[in-house]
Amino acid sequence: MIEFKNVSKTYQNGTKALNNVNINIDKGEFVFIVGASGAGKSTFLKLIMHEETPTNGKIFINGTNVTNMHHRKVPYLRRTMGIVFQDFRLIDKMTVFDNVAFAMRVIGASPSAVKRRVPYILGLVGLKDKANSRPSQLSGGEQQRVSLARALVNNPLMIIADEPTGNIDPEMSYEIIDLLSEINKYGTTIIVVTHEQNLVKQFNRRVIEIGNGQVIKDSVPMPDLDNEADSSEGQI
Amino acid sequence: MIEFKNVSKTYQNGTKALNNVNINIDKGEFVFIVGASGAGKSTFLKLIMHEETPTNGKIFINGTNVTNMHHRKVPYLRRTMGIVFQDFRLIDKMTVFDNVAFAMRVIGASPSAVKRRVPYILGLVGLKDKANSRPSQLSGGEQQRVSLARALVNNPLMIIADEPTGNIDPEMSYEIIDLLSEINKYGTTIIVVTHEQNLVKQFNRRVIEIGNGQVIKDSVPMPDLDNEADSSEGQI
Amino acid sequence: MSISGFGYLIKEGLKNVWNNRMMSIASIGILVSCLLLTGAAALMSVNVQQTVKAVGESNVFTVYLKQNVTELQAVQVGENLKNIDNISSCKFLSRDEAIKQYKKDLPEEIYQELIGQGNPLPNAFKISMADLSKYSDTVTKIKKVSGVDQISNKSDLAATLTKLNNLVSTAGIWIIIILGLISLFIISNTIRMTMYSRRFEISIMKSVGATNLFVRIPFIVEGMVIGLISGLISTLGLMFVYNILMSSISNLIHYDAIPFSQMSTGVLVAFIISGIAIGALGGIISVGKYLKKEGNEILGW
Amino acid sequence: MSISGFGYLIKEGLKNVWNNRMMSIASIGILVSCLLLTGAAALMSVNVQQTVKAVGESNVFTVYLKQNVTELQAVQVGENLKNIDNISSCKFLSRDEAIKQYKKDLPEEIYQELIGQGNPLPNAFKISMADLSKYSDTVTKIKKVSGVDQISNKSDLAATLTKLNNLVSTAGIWIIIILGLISLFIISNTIRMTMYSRRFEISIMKSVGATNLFVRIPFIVEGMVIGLISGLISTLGLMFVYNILMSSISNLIHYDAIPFSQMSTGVLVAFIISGIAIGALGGIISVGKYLKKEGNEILGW
Ligand SMILES: Nc1ncnc2c1ncn2[C@@H]1O[C@H](COP(=O)(O)OP(=O)(O)OP(=O)(O)O)[C@@H](O)[C@H]1O
Ligand SMILES: Nc1ncnc2c1ncn2[C@@H]1O[C@H](COP(=O)(O)OP(=O)(O)OP(=O)(O)O)[C@@H](O)[C@H]1O
Ligand SMILES: [Mg+2]
Ligand SMILES: [Mg+2]
Repeated sequence: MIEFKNVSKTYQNGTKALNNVNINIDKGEFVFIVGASGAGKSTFLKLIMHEETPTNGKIFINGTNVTNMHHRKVPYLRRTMGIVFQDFRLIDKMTVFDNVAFAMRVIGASPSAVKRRVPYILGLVGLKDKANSRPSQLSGGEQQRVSLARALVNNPLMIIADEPTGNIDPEMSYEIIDLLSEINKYGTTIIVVTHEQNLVKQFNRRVIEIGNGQVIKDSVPMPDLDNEADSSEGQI
Repeated sequence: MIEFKNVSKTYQNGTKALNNVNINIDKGEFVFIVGASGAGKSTFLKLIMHEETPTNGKIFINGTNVTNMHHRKVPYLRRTMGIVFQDFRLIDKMTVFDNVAFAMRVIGASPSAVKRRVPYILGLVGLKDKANSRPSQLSGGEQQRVSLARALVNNPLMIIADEPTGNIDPEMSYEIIDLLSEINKYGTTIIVVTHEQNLVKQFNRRVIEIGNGQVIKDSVPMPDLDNEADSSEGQI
Repeated sequence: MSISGFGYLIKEGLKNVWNNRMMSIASIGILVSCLLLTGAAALMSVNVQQTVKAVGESNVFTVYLKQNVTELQAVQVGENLKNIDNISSCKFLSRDEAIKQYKKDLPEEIYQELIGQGNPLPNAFKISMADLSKYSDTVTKIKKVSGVDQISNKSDLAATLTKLNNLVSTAGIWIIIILGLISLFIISNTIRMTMYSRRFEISIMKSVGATNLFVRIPFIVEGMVIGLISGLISTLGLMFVYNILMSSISNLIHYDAIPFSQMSTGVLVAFIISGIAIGALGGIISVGKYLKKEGNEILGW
Repeated sequence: MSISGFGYLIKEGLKNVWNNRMMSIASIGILVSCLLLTGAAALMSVNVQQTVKAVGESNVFTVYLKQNVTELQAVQVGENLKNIDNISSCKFLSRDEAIKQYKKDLPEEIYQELIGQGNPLPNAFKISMADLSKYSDTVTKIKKVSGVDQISNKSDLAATLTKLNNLVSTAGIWIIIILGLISLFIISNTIRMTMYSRRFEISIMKSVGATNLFVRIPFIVEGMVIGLISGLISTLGLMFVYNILMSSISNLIHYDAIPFSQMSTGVLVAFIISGIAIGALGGIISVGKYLKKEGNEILGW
């Protein structure tokens, strides 16, 4: 599903964010990405969603080489992904409802489908009664959950979440990862960047650790517990 | 130092964020504020820094009633506080250095003092080599640490940090709270909003839990361990 | 794109006008100012040109007949003159009437001597030409008519008026072009600013997988609505300014301005079309700049 | 505030011009356009007024002397006329010369009869008045001079020219006022936009404990620098436009425009002062709007 071949990324100011990274994530996997602050986790995700392009190496998504994809094709690539951004990226001129609905409208969903699905998804992340608020009228955790709702709303092939629980209390964080696990059961690939060790421990999943721009650990889930049934095909 | 008397806050759209809150924080205390997402933690901090004014009740800071403070006096109130914002609030047109230096210049620090202190503080939060980057060129955790550096730079009477470790890995999070503990030893009042239970457990401090706009728990630190010497005078 | 999707984008554009009302008002204000300036220049130019043309047409030459031509014979001469094209009017002026013209300029006693038998002037025709630039051609033709002695030498005035007319037309066109360019410049800078302040919005939309068209349409609709509103306001504003200006000019000198009502439809159509076109163009061009950029790049300086 | 602090704020303002260069360029573009418009209107008005005044001054009246006044006696009359104030020039015109004026308008044979002994015209003086609006007063005085018979009746022209002069002055002032207002309107809207796009910056500065003054100074400095640059560019631009315009007008009709160099200092000073003033004012007013707001409020619509 996602394949990085010797990918390096050096930003314009000379910062080496990723250095010869090889990663293979299969369809239906659930992967935690961990690593210190500034290790290159967000850069990894930005390369997947084609927000940045690699300085070196090749990236394949769904079997297509997206390394130098034409910018007109990028929107269609992104529509296969639901993305939770570390900085939320909510449009403050739109209500919470519209922020989420926007992602549906982009793919041409009918107004009736929007009306049905958006409240349902907002309910899943516990924001049913904030539908008419503006993002600036929400707490940090609430904003983060709007971003999550937007990522979920289109039932994408893969969900990419950058610290989706950074501003959320432990109970709700657990619920959110649990929700993603549920979704994963139906075959959606899930990639979650997090720095919350408790969560990583609670969910027995593949963990890729990035340090200093390189993959320094890639551990398959331990083959025990009840997770076995839906565990992903761990790879190294 | 900080006294909330029957404080309630209802936002313009009718959201009741705080409801009859009474809190007393003494000079030199170290307090964790915990609570679910949307509980009212950030609102509590915004009331302290006079970014919002209470709908009801009175707020005293350093013995002064700031409830209806004249807007010209607010800057001087804020200069007694170092604030880490949940949304960082960095000026993207300034470099990291200037973002931190700005807080010093505001209080009229000399250029030489700025030149000496800013790199030192950036070193404390591990960002020495990012001094010339723009905030938009930093990772989430790095941005958060710039916000922290800015809060520390003026040696304020109190430090108010809203989820200062939300985007930072556990090791560094520990270091940051440890750093705040160190600063606390010299008499600086510290208020940290966090949802990371591990941290709260590791540091044996007063914990105020806010739920649904009310104080639902206020626990003094347990009188054991080596923290005793510098523990604050817990109050209920 | 489905019809409902298209409807949504248009609705979105309309909403944007209201959501960004601070910016909308500022944009409308600037657009109205520019349209007013250009429109006022155009109307002025039309008025001045018409005036110059009127002055040119009312310019009357005197065709002197030979001393021996009687008033009766003069009728035939008049017919011949009228047949010359470019002569737009031709009126007989008897020597008795002619001398009266000098009354003002001459001392009374002298004037008294000159009227009646002492009158040294011949019979004449007052003629005017449709097109002053053909002055010399026409004079040649007039001189060929039998019975004509001379024609008053006003070729200087003719030339000056022709030049003036050209000057006014040229200057009018230039002023309109220059004001138009300045307006376009101001407007494009304004659009740049508006878009600059909304670059995050654009980048977020793209993050979520919106195609360029999807991002653009609401901006274009927004621009067109702002243009439409500006066009309407400008028409009213111009009417107001024009009427005040013309009535105050009429107070000072005798001048019949072209009434606004005569031009209102033209102005309205021109303003609305150019308003909408500018708005749409603004939406198209300026968004484009941010469409190729991604995420952080948009912040780049 | 310490001196170093003040220096920092000024430096910051200068840096802002560069850091926000997209906005700065747009603002300068708009400000230059507006200054150019107003400046061009002012120069035009000055030119037209001078022309009208020149026409008025060159306007010559004929003071006819009594038939019995000899050329010798006329010298004394001339002295008396010159003593009347408001008469700016006074030139003797003998009856022989006078009749020549009619040569153009009269058929040749008639003219030949009139020169020499047949000349019905008296000796006269060509005078001109400094201020046409005092026409009737002056005429009364002239008529009191002994030897004077009549004065050519040109009060209509006098009145028209006076009116025209007033009209041009009034219109000029109005055009400048209107263009000035439009410019101010455009500029204030522009500033609004600029500030709107920087409201976060302002709110963050306040979060950190900056006083209003501290937030404002860099914005004011920035505004002033933009104003200064705009003033300089506008002066050059106006010089360029003016010279082109005037030389093309001079090509069409004979017209001596006031050379730009004669007004350049005035224009430069006026432009720089108004540029800086507008910039500073922009900085002051518009920041103020956001200074009283806090955090999220700033986002409010
Ligand atoms: N646009 C950019 N320009 C220059 N350098 C950048 C840019 N974005 C990120 N970097 C740098 O690249 C490195 C990796 O950044 P990245 O955002 O991938 O880290 P991260 O692993 O997501 O960290 P965090 O957990 O703090 O979010 C960091 O050193 C960062 O400063
Ligand atoms: N500007 C605002 N206008 C209206 N409602 C607001 C505003 N800011 C916050 N709220 C609401 O007030 C409640 C408390 O918000 P607050 O930001 O204090 O929560 P919090 O405890 O900081 O949550 P989190 O941990 O998610 O940051 C929330 O329900 C939020 O939606
Ligand atoms: Mg990151
Ligand atoms: Mg909060």
